[in-house]
Order: sequence, then C-alpha cells, then structure tokens
Amino acid sequence: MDVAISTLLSPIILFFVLGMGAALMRSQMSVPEAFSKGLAIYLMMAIGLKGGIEMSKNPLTGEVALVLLGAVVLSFSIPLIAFTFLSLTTKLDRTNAAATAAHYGSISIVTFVAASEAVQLSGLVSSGHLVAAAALMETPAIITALFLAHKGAGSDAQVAGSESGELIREVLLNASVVVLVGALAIGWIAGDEGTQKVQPFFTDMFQGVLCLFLLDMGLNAGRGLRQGWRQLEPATIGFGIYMPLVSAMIAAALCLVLGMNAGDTALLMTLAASASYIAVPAAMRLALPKATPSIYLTLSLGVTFPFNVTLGIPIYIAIAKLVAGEG
Amino acid sequence: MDVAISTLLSPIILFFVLGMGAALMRSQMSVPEAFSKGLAIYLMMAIGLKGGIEMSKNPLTGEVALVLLGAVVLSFSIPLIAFTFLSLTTKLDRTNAAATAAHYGSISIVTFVAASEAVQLSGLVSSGHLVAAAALMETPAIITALFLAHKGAGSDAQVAGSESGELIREVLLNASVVVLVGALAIGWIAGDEGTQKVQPFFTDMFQGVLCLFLLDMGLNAGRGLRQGWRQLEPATIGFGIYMPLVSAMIAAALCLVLGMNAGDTALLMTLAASASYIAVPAAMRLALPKATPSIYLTLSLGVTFPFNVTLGIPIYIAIAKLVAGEG
Amino acid sequence: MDVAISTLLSPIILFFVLGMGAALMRSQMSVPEAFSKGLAIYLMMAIGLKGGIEMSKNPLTGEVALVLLGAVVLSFSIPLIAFTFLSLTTKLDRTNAAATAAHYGSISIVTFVAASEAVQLSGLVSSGHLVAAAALMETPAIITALFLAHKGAGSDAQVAGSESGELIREVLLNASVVVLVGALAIGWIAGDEGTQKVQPFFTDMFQGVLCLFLLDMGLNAGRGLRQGWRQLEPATIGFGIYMPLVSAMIAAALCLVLGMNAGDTALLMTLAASASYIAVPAAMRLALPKATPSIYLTLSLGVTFPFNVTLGIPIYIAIAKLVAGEG
Amino acid sequence: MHERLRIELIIERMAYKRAGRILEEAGMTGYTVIPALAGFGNGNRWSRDTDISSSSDMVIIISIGSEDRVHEALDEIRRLLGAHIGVVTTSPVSVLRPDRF
Amino acid sequence: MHERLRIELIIERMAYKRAGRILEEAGMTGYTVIPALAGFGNGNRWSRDTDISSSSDMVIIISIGSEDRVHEALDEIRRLLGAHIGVVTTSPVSVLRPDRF
Amino acid sequence: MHERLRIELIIERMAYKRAGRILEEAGMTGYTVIPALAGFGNGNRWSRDTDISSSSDMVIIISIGSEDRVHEALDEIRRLLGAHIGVVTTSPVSVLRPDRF
Ligand SMILES: Nc1ncnc2c1ncn2[C@@H]1O[C@H](COP(=O)(O)O)[C@@H](O)[C@H]1O
Ligand SMILES: Nc1ncnc2c1ncn2[C@@H]1O[C@H](COP(=O)(O)O)[C@@H](O)[C@H]1O
Ligand SMILES: Nc1ncnc2c1ncn2[C@@H]1O[C@H](COP(=O)(O)O)[C@@H](O)[C@H]1O
Ligand code: NA
Ligand code: NA
Ligand code: NA
Repeated sequence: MDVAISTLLSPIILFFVLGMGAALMRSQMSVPEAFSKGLAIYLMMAIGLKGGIEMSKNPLTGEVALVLLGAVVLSFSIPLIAFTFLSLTTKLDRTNAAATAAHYGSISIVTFVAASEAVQLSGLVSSGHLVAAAALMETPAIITALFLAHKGAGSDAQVAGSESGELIREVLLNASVVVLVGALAIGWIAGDEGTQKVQPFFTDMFQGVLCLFLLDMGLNAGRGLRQGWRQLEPATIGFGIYMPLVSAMIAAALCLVLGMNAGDTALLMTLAASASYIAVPAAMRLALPKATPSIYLTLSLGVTFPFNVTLGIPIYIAIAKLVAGEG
Repeated sequence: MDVAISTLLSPIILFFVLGMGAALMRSQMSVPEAFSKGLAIYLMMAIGLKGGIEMSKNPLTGEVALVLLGAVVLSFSIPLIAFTFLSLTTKLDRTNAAATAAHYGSISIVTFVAASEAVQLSGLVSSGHLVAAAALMETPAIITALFLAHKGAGSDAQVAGSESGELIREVLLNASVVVLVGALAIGWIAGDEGTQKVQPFFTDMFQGVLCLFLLDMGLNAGRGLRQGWRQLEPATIGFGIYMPLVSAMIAAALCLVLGMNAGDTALLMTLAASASYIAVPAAMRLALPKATPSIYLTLSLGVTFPFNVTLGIPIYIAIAKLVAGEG
Repeated sequence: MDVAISTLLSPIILFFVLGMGAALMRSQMSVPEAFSKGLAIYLMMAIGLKGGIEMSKNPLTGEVALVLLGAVVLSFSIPLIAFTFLSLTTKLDRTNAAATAAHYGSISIVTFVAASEAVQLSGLVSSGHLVAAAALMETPAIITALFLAHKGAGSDAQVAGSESGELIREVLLNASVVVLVGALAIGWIAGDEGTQKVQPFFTDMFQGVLCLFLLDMGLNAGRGLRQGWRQLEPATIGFGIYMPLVSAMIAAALCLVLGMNAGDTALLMTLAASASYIAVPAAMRLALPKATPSIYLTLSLGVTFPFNVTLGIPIYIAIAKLVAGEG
Repeated sequence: MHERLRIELIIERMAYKRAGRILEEAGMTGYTVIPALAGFGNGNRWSRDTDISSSSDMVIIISIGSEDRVHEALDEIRRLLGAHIGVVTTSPVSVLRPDRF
Repeated sequence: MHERLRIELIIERMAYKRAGRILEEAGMTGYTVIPALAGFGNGNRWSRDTDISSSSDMVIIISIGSEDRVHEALDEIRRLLGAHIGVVTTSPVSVLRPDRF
Repeated sequence: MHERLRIELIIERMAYKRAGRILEEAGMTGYTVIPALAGFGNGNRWSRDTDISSSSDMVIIISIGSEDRVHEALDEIRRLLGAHIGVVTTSPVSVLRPDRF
C-alpha cells in the first residue's frame, strides 16, 4: 500500500496529473509536437539500451525464449477477447471494434516504464528481456485486428493510391519497433562497458525526461477526454477499465504456467493490460481508415492509460506477488 | 565588483551576448521555435521543482505569506507607475502605454534565474518561496493594465469571435503559470527525497540548458532590436532602462519593511525590475489587440532584458546588501 | 585493429548503422527537423566549449598558429584537386563539379567528433586548437569553389532579388561558424573553472546526444542514398571514396612538415577527408543555385560520411601513427 | 464538379480560435489552419524562429463552404479584422462532393 | 500567362503518400505538401500539438497541372476520399512557364 | 468585395528572402511564407524531416496585391525562377478592405 502511495506521489505521475488537470481546466498550453516526438525517440532508445545491456549479462535460455513466445501469443490473442467484449456490450461496428481491439493487444511503452519503476520500488527484480517482450508485442495484435475487421466484410477493394508493402512497412518498421529493437540489439552488442559513455544521457536523465513527456501526455489525454468522451457510450468507457484487468489476469495465468518471478510477472501483466496510443493508431489510419480515431484514442489514452499508471500498476504488482508466491 | 565581473563572464551571459552579436551582425542562424519552446518548458519545470523542494524543507510561516502578498501587490501596482511615466514622457497612446506597463509589472523568469545564480555567487542565500513569488507576479499586472486601457476608453464592444472565459484562461492558465505552479507543488509534495531520481535532469543539466536558451534569447533580442528600434522614441528606450531601477527600488523598500535577508531582497528586486516577454505579450494579443507588439517587445526583450542580466542584477545585489545590512 | 573494431562497435556508429538500415529498408520513421536542428546546435556548442577550455590551458604558440594556417590552406586548396578529379573522371558540368568540390574542402563536424573519440580510444592525445582548425576550415573551400564555378563562365548577372552581402553573411555567419567560434571563445574566456556548472550538460551528455543525432543522420543518409544513387555515375561514387583518402594524405604530408603529434595528425587528416553536408549545401543554394543538390548531398552524406566514420577514421589513425612516428 | 467559395484568412496566431468560432457559428462545416513561418507587412519582416513571444506569428485558415455561409461569416470576420491583424480573401472553387459543404 | 488547374487536397497526414502516388500516376509533374496545425470538421476540433498519436493530423497537397491530368487524377482521388478523411478543390490559375506542367 | 490578384510562389527555402525582396520592391504591401513538409518534382520525392541539409526544403509565399503590382513583381520573379527551383501561379480573389493592397 505504501508502495502504491509512493508510486502515486512520484513526480512522474504528478506531472501527468498536472497535465491532465490543466487540459481539463481548458488551459491552452501545449508541448510542441516536434519536441515531444524527439523525447519519445529518446525514451525508446533509453529503454531499448537498458534492456539490451541487461540481456547481455545473462545467456539467452530456453525459458527466456518461452516468455517471448508467450508474449507474442498474448498480443495475437488479446484482440480476440477484446473484440468479443466490444461486439457484445457496445454499439461499435465491426471496423471500430477491431481497430479498438488492436490497441489493447499491443502495448504502451510508457506504461511499461512506469511499471518498471514501481516494480523496483516494491523491491522486486525484473529482467531485461521483458523489453524484448514489449517490442515483440507491438505488432501481432494489428494482424489479428485486420483479420477480424475483414472477416465477413467481403473482400474490400484496395484503397486508391496504396502501394503493396506500405502497410507491412508501417507495421514492422515503425519508429517504436525500429528504435526499441535496434537499441536493444545495440545494448546487447556493446554491453555494460561499451555503453558506459552514453549512460549519463540514457540512464541518469531518463526519469526527468519522463516527467516532461508525461506532462505532455497528461495534456494530450486530458484534451482528448474533454473532447471525446461524449462520443463514448458508458459500456465503451467501462471496457477501457475492465479490459486491462482481464488482459492482466490472462497474462498472470501465463506467467504462473511459465514459473516467472514476481517482477517479470508484474511487467508482463502490465504489457498485456496496456493499450497503444502511437504505433497502432498510425497503422489503423492506413489499414482501417474508416475506423474512428476519436473512439479508440480517447479510450486508450484518456481512459486506460490513466487507469493503468495510477490504479492498475499497483494492482498488477500485488497480484504478481501472489501468483509468484513472493507476497 | 569581482562578482559583477564573474557574473558578466559566466557562460550564460556570454552565450546571450554571442546570440545578440550574431543577430546584430545579421547572421541568419536561428534555434527552431519548437525546440526553444520545449527548452522553456524544461526551464520552468526545473525552477518550479527547485523552489518547491526548498519550500518543503521549511514550514510556511506568516512571514512567507507576507512576502508573497507583497509580491502580488508589487505586480498590481508597478503598472500604475509605469503607465504614468509612459503617459507623461512618451507619445504612446493609452492602449500601448497600458500594454507596455503590463510587461513591467509582470516578470521574466530567465532574469530571475540569472539573478539566483549571481546571488549564490555573491555568497548570499535565498529561499524557495521566491519562486512562488515569481509565479504569483506573472498575472496581476495584466489586470491592472486592462483596467488602465479601458478606463476612459468608453466600453468597447467585445472582439468578434471571442468567448467568455478565454482571456481568464489565458491569463491564469498559460504555460508559465501552469508549469511553474504545478512543478512548485510537485517539488513540495515529493520533497528532496521523492525527487532524487529526477534531479540529474532538472538540477545538473539546468545551467547548460540555460546557455542554449540564452543563445536563442540573444538571437531574438538582437533581431528584435535591429528591426524595432526605429519605432521607439528615445524617451521610450530610456523608460526601458530606468523603469527597472524604479521598480527595483520600490521592491527594496518593501523588503526593508518586511525585514527580508539580502538574497531574497535581491531576488524580489529583480522580479520587480524584470519585464515579461512571453506570457504578457500573448495575453495582450488577446486582450488589447490594437497595441503594437513591436513596441512592447523591443522594449522588454531588446532593452530591459539585456540591461537587467548584465548591469541590473549586480546593481540590485549591491543595493540589497545595503538594504539588508549584510554589505 | 582492436581499436578499429571497438570503434565500429561503439553505440555511436551502431546507431548510425541502425538509422541507415531502417531507411534502406524503407522504414517511414524520422526525427523531427526542429528537434535534430536543436541537437546540432547543442553538439556544436559542446565541441566549441571543449576546444576552448583545452586551448585556455596552454598559451597560443607560433606552432599553433602554423597549424591553423595550414588548415586554412587545406580548405582553400582541396577543392582545386577535387574539381580536377571530377572534371577529368565524371560527366558533371562545371557548376556541379565546383559545388561538389566545395563540400570536400569544407568539413563535417560529426566526423571530427567521431575521430576524436577514436583517437582517444587509441590512447593518443590531441589538442583543443584542432576545434579552431575545424571552424576555420568551414568556409575557405566555398570561396575557391565560387572562383572555379565562375571562371570561364563569363560574368553571370546577379540572381534577381539578391542583396549585396547576403552570401558573405551566409558563408561567414552561418550557424556552424557562429556557434563553433562563439563557444570556442566562451570556453577560452571562462576556462575550466568558469564552465564547471555547464559541464554536466555539455560534457557528460555529449556521447548520448551524439547517438541520437547519428540515428537521424543514418536515416538521412540512407534515404538520400536510396533516392539519389541512380543519379550518380560509378565514377562519381568512386570519387566519394577515394577523395577523402587523397585529402587525408595531403593533410598527413602537411602534418609531417609541421611536426604534429599522432593525435592531432589523425584529426587534421579527418578534417581534410570529411565533407560538409549542412553549411556548404546551404551556401551553394544561394551562390550556385543551378548546381544539383541531390548530387553533392548523396555523395557527401550517403557515401563519404559513412565511409569516413566506419573505415576512414581507423585508416587515418593508423597512418597518423606512422607519420608521427608514434606507431 | 460543383461551385463553392474558398475563404482564406491570414491572421495572427493568437486570434485564430476567434476566427474559427466565427466560421463555426456561420455554419461552415470545417476549416483547416496552417502555420506561417515568416512574413512581411507594414514595413516589418517577422520570422517564427526569432520571435520568442510568438506575438508576430501568423496562421492561414482555409475553409470551403457555400456562398451563403461564407458571406454570413464575412460580416463577423470584418469585425474581427477591425481588432486583429489579418487579410481575408475569397475565391470560387470546384469541389467533388458538394453535400459536404 | 497560361491557364492551368490548381488542385488543393486537404487530407489526413497518414494518407498523403497515397494521394501523392495518385498524382504521380496521373502524370502531374509535381506537388507540394504543407502541414496543418489545427482544424475543425464534423463538430470536432483538433490540434497537432495535443494529439500525440498524430491520427487527426491533416496536410494540404497543392499541385499545379494541365486540366486533363488534373481530371485524370480526380477520379482516383474520389476513390481515395471514399476511404480517407479529406476535402478536394480545384481552381483555374495562371502560370508563367507553361511547359513545366 | 473588390478584385485583387493572389500570387502563390512555391520556391526553395534558401531563396525565399530573394523572392520577398522582389515583392517588396514591386510595392506589394505584404506577404506570408508557409513551410512545406514534403513534395515531388522532376521524378524526386523529398521530405523535410529526412533532409538534414534543408537543401530540398520548399516554402510557399502568398501575397495579395493589385494587378499592376503583381505584374510588376512577376517580371523579376521570372528572372528569379531562372536560377532557383520554383513554381508561380496567380489567380483573382475578392478582398474585404481594398485600401490595404
Ligand atoms: N498583402 C498581403 N499578402 C499576404 N500576406 C500579408 C499581406 N499583408 C499582410 N500580410 C501578412 O500579415 C502580417 C501582418 O501584416 P500587417 O498587418 O500589414 O502588419 C504580415 O507579416 C504578413 O504575414
Ligand atoms: N469545409 C472545410 N474546409 C476546410 N477544411 C476542412 C473542411 N472540412 C473539413 N476540413 C478539414 O478536414 C478535417 C476533417 O474533417 P471531417 O472529415 O469533417 O471530420 C478537419 O479537421 C479540417 O481540418
Ligand atoms: N506542378 C507542381 N505543383 C506543385 N508543386 C510543385 C510542382 N512542381 C514542382 N513543385 C514543387 O517544387 C519542388 C521542386 O520541383 P522540381 O523543380 O520539379 O524539381 C517539388 O519537390 C515540389 O515541392
Ligand atoms: Na496490451
Ligand atoms: Na517586473
Ligand atoms: Na574536407
């Protein structure tokens, strides 16, 4: 509980709350897009490097491979569950339900980072390959969602002007995937020693930059919420809260089977519970342009993200401790 | 004197001079707007956090409350004096005189930071609540100026398309106020310990980022001056030099009454002497669109800012030592 | 050899390779222009300051002055050689040959920084005034190139709308020159002690920021190469590889004559070998607008830069050791 | 193709929301705002990157609509331009999907 | 001066490359893409700086060409706008160097 | 509403100040410069974010003025476009406050 409170009162979360509050009170302040995109690239480089450095310290075992495989399976399958819930409980059409489901199968790297901090604060340990899991979970959900959207929709003709391969490039080579996977590999190759000189920038600055980024995310989430909530029925908003819990429980079951420790369990639960708000929206604009961005974004950034970083993470950590028997 | 020179030769001031020189020599270089807006947000977060952390170390006393109240009174009243001087000595019309007066009642946070450094270099101590004073002084001057502009101007009709509340939001929830007050509160809540992990970014980097920002300010001030000085009569330019001294003396008197120490006195004098060049211009475009930006900006950014950071601050510190009897 | 490999596996180079690979695989990711321009200014400030601080430790001797003079002579004369090669071996017209030659006489500051790291890794020492040499080499090549382009071309009429002095300002007061020379002077004036407080930002962060910048350069180089290589004949591409070697050998001969140590020799060779991709292209658009940017840029950024930072620098260091008898 | 009016409003950045509200109230179905990076007027040159206050920043608002609505908007825009810096032009354009406007 | 058509396509950012390919295939000799920073449509306001996903970002594509080519492009653009958010207008303009288009 | 000419000049960024001076000298009362983020011409695509040299960057200059002044400017602009990359178009527009131009 103490940990939960000190997580909630950490500067990172407080800056998010500040941004969200300012936006809800209709402050006109904003962080320039070019600047926050630059910060996002920094954050992904830092996360990737950190994961790679940690992975370089241990050999890649069969267990690690199993965890990564499990992560991919989660990303493929969570959209099926999400889609089912959305179809049964909301009025979203097939396209919007599929597009929204893709977001929940994919991940939010900032939520992952917030969980890593909280895990560490709780005195648990976690391993670098969870960063690899995060990178691997970005994409599969999109494939499931496209399958769901097109099933039964007949074969739609190609969008005018589209080019073969453009969607695959967007999905497999978007900035998150390139930077996360690339930095992971670089951290792995260069190791702790080889990255010594870049660590002041990527390690010492990390928490501070995150504060600035979360201020911006709060502004974004708040503004999105203020404008978008009218478009969401209560059942859809509810989905934004219970779906992360459902995904987290599925991940917890998987971790139990794989015998993972509490720290890694909490992180994989968080990855499952988190919803994308950068990579998947971009892919959806290309692949399912008729889906409505304000629905999936308001839900993912305005409802699920704030829920996860405030209440969700402490819950996932508590459950992870029980599941791993480290309570 | 030694301190004055080492202040003048500090990298921060030298980079400002570099930028100003380059602009006056008509170099075309510039710092992208999105980047320098990002840096400005960083600087305000860092200043707010630092002030909040320091405030968290001492209880809020009645004296502190009095200082804050005094700061607000200064911000409300300085525009009256500035307006009187401008009306008597220059040909500026009522609107321009009022708009300019607002800038001098409000504050420049970068000037405040430069003064904080110089105060420290002089071996004086200052307290965190001066940051709160800075935040509180941003806004009241605007209210006085609107009152001055509209008095006797008859009741003007609302500007087409304006919305009730938009001006109040701009004035009370602009980026400076939101970030400064928010970070101050966060620093206060989280305290020294809770902000340990973000201090490498917000404390260690601060001076360096300031150099970069001041290079940009120099470029801005130089270009503004090169283009705008022809629009300013000598009496107006003179105002940009003597008004800060007048405001500083009023603040010094207040500090004497309140029995403040030399460091805090120097900072409050600097706040009084400094003129806004971001928050107030924005508010003026909304509230007094007929005032001419090139007048108030050239004066505030091209004349008063350079005066304060080079000559002004050493003067205020010297006077503050006398006033506080710490000379 | 070991050093060569550890240079190649340093994070800086690996991030460049990552960016280049992503672009060649047609990833759509990019770093916002405003952000990377901001980083470029930071890098030049940091390099200038470092050089200035080091120069402040030693008196300016006649030898230093000779090295600087030699650097200027190199920048003036390399374009003559480059122009001759291009005229003899490629189909480029006079204007394009001259514009390209200007790039090779000028320098790339990022290549210089990469060489500085490698020099240090090799256990060699180098001096601060090589930064001054870098700054001095930015410009002379442009003058030679303009002379080459206009010789025999008859006197062209002035471009419509051009203003006397605009070209000179662009050439002498562009961002690289202003920031590099300015920061060098500031580092020199303030010295090691005076810059203590800004060193966490400009020294500790440097390597990390460079990684981010090189990721972007890789994206730029890869995209340029993918689009531009069809416009380049094999002989032109060959020039992009052998010209740096030629320039480096000329610089080596000069260093031998001047009796410079191995570290400084390696750096001056690198400066001679490197080709500009920011300052000179901008000057060429003003001075020789009819030259084709995709030719000189693809060559400088897509061919010569990658060659230098991977293979070139280790070669120059090896030769420098021989030349200086420190092998 | 069908005929509509295109209104183009070059206006200071701080005032663009006011202009937007006027267009919305006149029943225009949409508008798009683009940033300017430099300009000249009244003998002065400005540039976004060297105006830290953003107070000389201009934007351009483009809106396509029916002639009636554009003219309805123009009355209020004339009032707006009494207070704020700006230039407004209209011109006829052909559109593809006329029901959208 | 010679008469050409100017096509102006306000379209979501993620779709601009598709629009560009259509223009290229119709034989237009060039186009230029400019960023929008805010807008309004369908009752919603958006702003680039507060949409971290960039999914409401719009751009404007401007292309000058001969009437034939513009009309050839318009057919495919109509199809594109069946899927993507956007507005297209055309208008006649005078150009200096007609052989360029 | 009164008739004026709108000149739209798509030109490389490094040359915009030259174009601006031409407009000023022709007596145009103002112009506004907007940045482009990408484009296509001569078989090549460019994009601002992946051109570190900015040498393919284009901007668009928009200027409203009387027919006489625009035509005066066009002569020099034709010369400018002999050296620099660019496209120029003019079109008639209606303006609100004719005395401004
Ligand atoms: N005739 C014009 N054509 C295009 N833009 C203009 C014109 N006049 C003014 N502007 C723009 O409006 C700004 C303010 O102009 P002014 O009100 O004349 O000071 C200028 O800096 C330009 O960006
Ligand atoms: N009539 C219009 N004129 C100019 N821009 C428009 C118009 N309608 C829509 N837009 C732009 O297209 C975006 C999406 O519009 P909509 O498809 O109506 O949601 C808006 O946010 C505007 O940026
Ligand atoms: N027909 C056109 N319409 C709009 N923009 C054009 C056109 N032709 C060229 N451009 C712009 O001018 C740039 C250079 O074109 P070019 O001179 O053909 O290489 C292109 O990248 C476009 O941004
Ligand atoms: Na998920
Ligand atoms: Na003040
Ligand atoms: Na060179």
